Amino acid sequence: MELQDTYYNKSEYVETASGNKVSRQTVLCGSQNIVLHGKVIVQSDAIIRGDLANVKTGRFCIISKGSVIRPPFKKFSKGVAFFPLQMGDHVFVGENTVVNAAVVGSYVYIGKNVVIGRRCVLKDCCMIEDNSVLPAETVVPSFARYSGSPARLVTALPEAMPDLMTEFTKSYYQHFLPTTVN
Amino acid sequence: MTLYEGIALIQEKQAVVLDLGSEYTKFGFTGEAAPRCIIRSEFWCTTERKYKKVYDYKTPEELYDNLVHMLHLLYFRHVLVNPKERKVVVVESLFTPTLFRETLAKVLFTHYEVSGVVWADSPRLCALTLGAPVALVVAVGGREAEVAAVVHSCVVLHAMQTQPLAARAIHASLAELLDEDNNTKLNLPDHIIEDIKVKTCFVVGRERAARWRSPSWPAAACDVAYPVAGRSAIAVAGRTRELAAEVLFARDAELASLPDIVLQCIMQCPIDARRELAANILVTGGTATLPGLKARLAEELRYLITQPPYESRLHVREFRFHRAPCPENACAWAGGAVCGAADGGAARATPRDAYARARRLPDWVCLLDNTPPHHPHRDNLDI
Amino acid sequence: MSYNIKIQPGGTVCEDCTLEGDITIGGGTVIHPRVTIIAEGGPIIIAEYCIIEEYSTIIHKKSDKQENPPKPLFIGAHNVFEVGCKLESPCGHVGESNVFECKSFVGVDVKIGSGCVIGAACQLTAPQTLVDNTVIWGSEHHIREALEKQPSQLLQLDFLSKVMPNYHRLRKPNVHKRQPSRQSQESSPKP
Amino acid sequence: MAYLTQLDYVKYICSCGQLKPITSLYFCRHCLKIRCGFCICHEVDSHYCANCLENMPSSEARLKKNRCSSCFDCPSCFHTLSTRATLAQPRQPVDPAGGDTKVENKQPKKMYYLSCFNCRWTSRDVGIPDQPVASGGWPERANPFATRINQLLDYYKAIALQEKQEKLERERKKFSIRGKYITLTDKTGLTGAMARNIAGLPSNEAGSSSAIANFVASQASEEVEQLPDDIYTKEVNLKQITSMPQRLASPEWQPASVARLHPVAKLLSVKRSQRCRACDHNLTKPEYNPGSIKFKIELLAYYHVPEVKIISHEPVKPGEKTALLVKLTNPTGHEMQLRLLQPEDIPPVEDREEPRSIEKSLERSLNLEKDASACRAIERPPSYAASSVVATPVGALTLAQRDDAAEYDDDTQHDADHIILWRKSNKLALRLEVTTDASAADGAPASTAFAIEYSYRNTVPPSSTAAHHRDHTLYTTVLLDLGKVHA
Repeated sequence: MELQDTYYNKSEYVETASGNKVSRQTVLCGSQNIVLHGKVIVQSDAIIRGDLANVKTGRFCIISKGSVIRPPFKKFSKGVAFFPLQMGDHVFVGENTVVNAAVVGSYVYIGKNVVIGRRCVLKDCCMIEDNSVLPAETVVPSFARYSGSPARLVTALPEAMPDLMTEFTKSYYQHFLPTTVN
Repeated sequence: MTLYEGIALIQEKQAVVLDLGSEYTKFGFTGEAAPRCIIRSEFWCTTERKYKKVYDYKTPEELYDNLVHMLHLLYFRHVLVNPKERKVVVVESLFTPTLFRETLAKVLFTHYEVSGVVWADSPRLCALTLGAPVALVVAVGGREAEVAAVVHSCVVLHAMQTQPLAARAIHASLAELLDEDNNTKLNLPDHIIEDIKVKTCFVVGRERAARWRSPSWPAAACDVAYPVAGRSAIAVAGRTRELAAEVLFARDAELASLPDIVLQCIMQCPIDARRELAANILVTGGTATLPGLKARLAEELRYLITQPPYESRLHVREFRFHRAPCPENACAWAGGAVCGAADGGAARATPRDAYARARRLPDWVCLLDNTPPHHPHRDNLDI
Repeated sequence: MSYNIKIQPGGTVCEDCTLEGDITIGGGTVIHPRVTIIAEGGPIIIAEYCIIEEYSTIIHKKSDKQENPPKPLFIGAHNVFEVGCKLESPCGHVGESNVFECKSFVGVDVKIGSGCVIGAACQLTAPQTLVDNTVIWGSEHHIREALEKQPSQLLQLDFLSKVMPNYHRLRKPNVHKRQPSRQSQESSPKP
Repeated sequence: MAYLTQLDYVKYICSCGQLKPITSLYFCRHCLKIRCGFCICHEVDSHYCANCLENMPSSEARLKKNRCSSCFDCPSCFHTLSTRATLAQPRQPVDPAGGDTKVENKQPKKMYYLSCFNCRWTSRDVGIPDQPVASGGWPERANPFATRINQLLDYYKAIALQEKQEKLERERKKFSIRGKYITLTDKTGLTGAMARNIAGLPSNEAGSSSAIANFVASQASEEVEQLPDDIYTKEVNLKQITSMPQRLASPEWQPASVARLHPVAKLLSVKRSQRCRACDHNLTKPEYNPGSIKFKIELLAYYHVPEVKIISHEPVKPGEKTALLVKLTNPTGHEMQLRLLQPEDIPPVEDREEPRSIEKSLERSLNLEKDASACRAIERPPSYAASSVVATPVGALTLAQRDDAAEYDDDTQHDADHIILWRKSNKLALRLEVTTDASAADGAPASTAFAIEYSYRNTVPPSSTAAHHRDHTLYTTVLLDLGKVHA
């Protein structure tokens, strides 16, 4: 089925020069440490914790409502360091999902209500189904579809995953429209 | 000659051993002591979006698909070798339905293009792990208990016994007892029932079982509260823990309990093998690991032999038990691994071209295979 | 509902939080933005060195069989409430050094000892008691007993209490005399 | 993406008869046929560890039993274990008199142990000592049954050898009295020599029989494992007993107690390449690097076959006409001519295969055996039931080639045509009409099928036979799921 148009309140969103659409109802902590690489949508009540460490996303990412993007920490003998969180292009993060990963590759689909544990590495082209839990330090290889709590590999993804994700995020962006003001 | 054979042996890829049980599948290489994996006989079905059991099928096509998916999982997720041009030792029950065998052969030969298949029956393979000439193999697996006498590597076919007295029966009885304990219909999924069985249940002795049947119950073993996600803990009464497996030993007029079928198997064997068989019993199968099961079986056998109808017809007084050199649930598999390796690269396999010509498998129940060549009926058979 | 929020010195509490009722927050505790703490059924006392992350909810639920004056909900030291977890309790006591992982839920009839881990997305609703060092994980709520208590998060707290003031508007500590939390509760009885 | 999160509303019929969404189909450029995971041949391409993403050569993988040498899984919850470092406290010298040991012990030493971030299991739980190096060095356990199994192997190998030699001997001596018993035992297993051995007959070959002579058969005993005495009185601690998955994770040991759980070396994963069964050409071949998502060969239907998507449709009612909006996409780099047909109007395929070059037919005859059995056996007629019929437009449609730059100009062309709703570069929206059978029951699944005739330009570099034509007319059948029938 084709994606349907999603409408948003024009006054709620800020659109940047590079095409990012960011809701005003978000918590972007340490915004100087957050880089959204263009055509990224950040929906209401999302939290991005740039204060803990740098957060970088690629192009055409979708951060849905109520999700939390949070750089992970690691304990060392002398103290704690928060690691920067990097996200590739064409990443979808579903509603109410918590992302504590170290790296999220490109063409990654993360469903809703998912918990991505600390320092997880999601390689390019993988998918985490809704309501899954990835325990800390999980490595999700490419073309893997994970599901469950704790999440396990269920099946492989189609080889055309990069194109599918590109098309999905692009058309999501194209169908994410301001309500026409009368 | 030997030189060439040596080269052939090197070129021969290590064969795989497949034991597709109704609950668990054992898969690995010949010549190894343990299977590479023991997994549930189920796979992720993308169209139905759930795990599907291999044995859940209604049509031959569905079975074919199930087997294709299961073998794909085994080859590419667990054992990580190409199925093509590699031999397979299939461990099968002698009661495997023809449809299942034929479909499995079709999948292996045409879909996975294996170079040959050794069809080996589990009683003989179990006996192989002992090295003893005579063995009575009592296999208590997922669906059925099978008793087969193996005398000098031949199964006494007419004496084979089978009854649906295995894990499934225990699970059903356990589910019923749990419903009683908790005063509700619990409808627990299979894997939780299995987990409760594995963690709490055991088989009581003969005497104690008799006391449970009498009006004065013994003091039960400790109750257990089994926690389950999303609801209050399930009460597992001590009585339930003790009696869940009693279904295997419940006797009725048909004499179809587990010890009964063991004795019946011995009774139907040639008279000169009976004493030897009774002295060489091997209890295998996953259910045999249930604590106390072997002890109870021994006790029952020793008692029943003094009772009618056996006391007058069976003159064996001694029952001895073997221990297989492998875990009970992988015994037939280990036999397959030994057989496949010892055979010089599974030389006794049905090669693919032979299958392509015949398009059927030899089967012990089929008249084509068990009619001697000069038997008068032979000419009347079709092919 | 009365608002009586006491933050002891050394507590780091973001302004972007919903705090309702009689709440005491111990020194060294860090409360991230978008946290909800509601003390509707009685006071909530959070001891020292706890971490409460975004979208966590701690509710002291009203209940019918409540004593009068209501007993406080006491949360021991070194507890970690990860993103999106929810703790509901009519009254009682949560031990020390527990970890409530992301999106976990602890219902009203659950008693929690010390050193426990409630795994991500685990929903504990049935009445139960978790003995010390219990670890629960997965959708099937597998349970095991850890060998030792969960390590403390003092190093992380150290970092957070240094970094957070640079980026967030914080609520100022308003109890200047350092008191053990029990006493602070007594000194301000509920009206 | 909708392909991953939604049900498969649009299914194509593979040449083997399976119904699959376009994303799980392949397109063989040599046979010009659609293939799917079911009818192609999968092959192991390379082994790698999914955790550390290290490649392992296949020979090494075989040697290490397909297990990674540096990554371990938790035996309790099967999550990957992490290596954690601790500073070992300088041990207090046990003997205060030993003054010289003090100096060595002063140095705090880094020690490593394995720990699970999911269930908090650690290698210390089961008493595995901490290791001085970060990776490897973890104690390995030997299979308790390995020696006995090896004895058995030697024994049966010796018997098999002996049997073979006997047979040779017989043939040399022209003993051709192969009675039916010998053939019987030959067929049924390792019996010939074994029976002889058991019967106490001397074996003729002294050399090979040392293994036979030394072999001790398993001894049966009167005793069987009894229940432990305290079973009726002991409290059950569920946390101390392993579950079935925990036991089966290590098939060799299958520990029943939590205290005997050991880290499980992580199983490797494989990259697969896929091959067309009919022509043996690769359909997909991944790059060697485990982290790479690129393919050396990637013949996906998604890149070669026109894609059909449902935009929307009216509820299907029995005996009525409903509108159906579909989108067609041309994924290829060439202009495509399309025509919609009824599925039964596809011309039979066999006719077109007749004119064949000599080489090809020769090639064919060489793998005749394979062709005949393997491919045919897998194919089966597609089974689907369409409740509704699409009115297929008569004319041909032209779809422009894919153009990656075109996404920037947004204006869609709205055709005046009553069938074509709009076009936009290589995409086209069609308004179709679906007629549903009047007898369709309420709540029954509604579906419809149509065939597409499309032109395809083969870009395979022309082989030595120049007579290869480049343009083809191909057919495919599409099945559309229209929800349920609403009476």
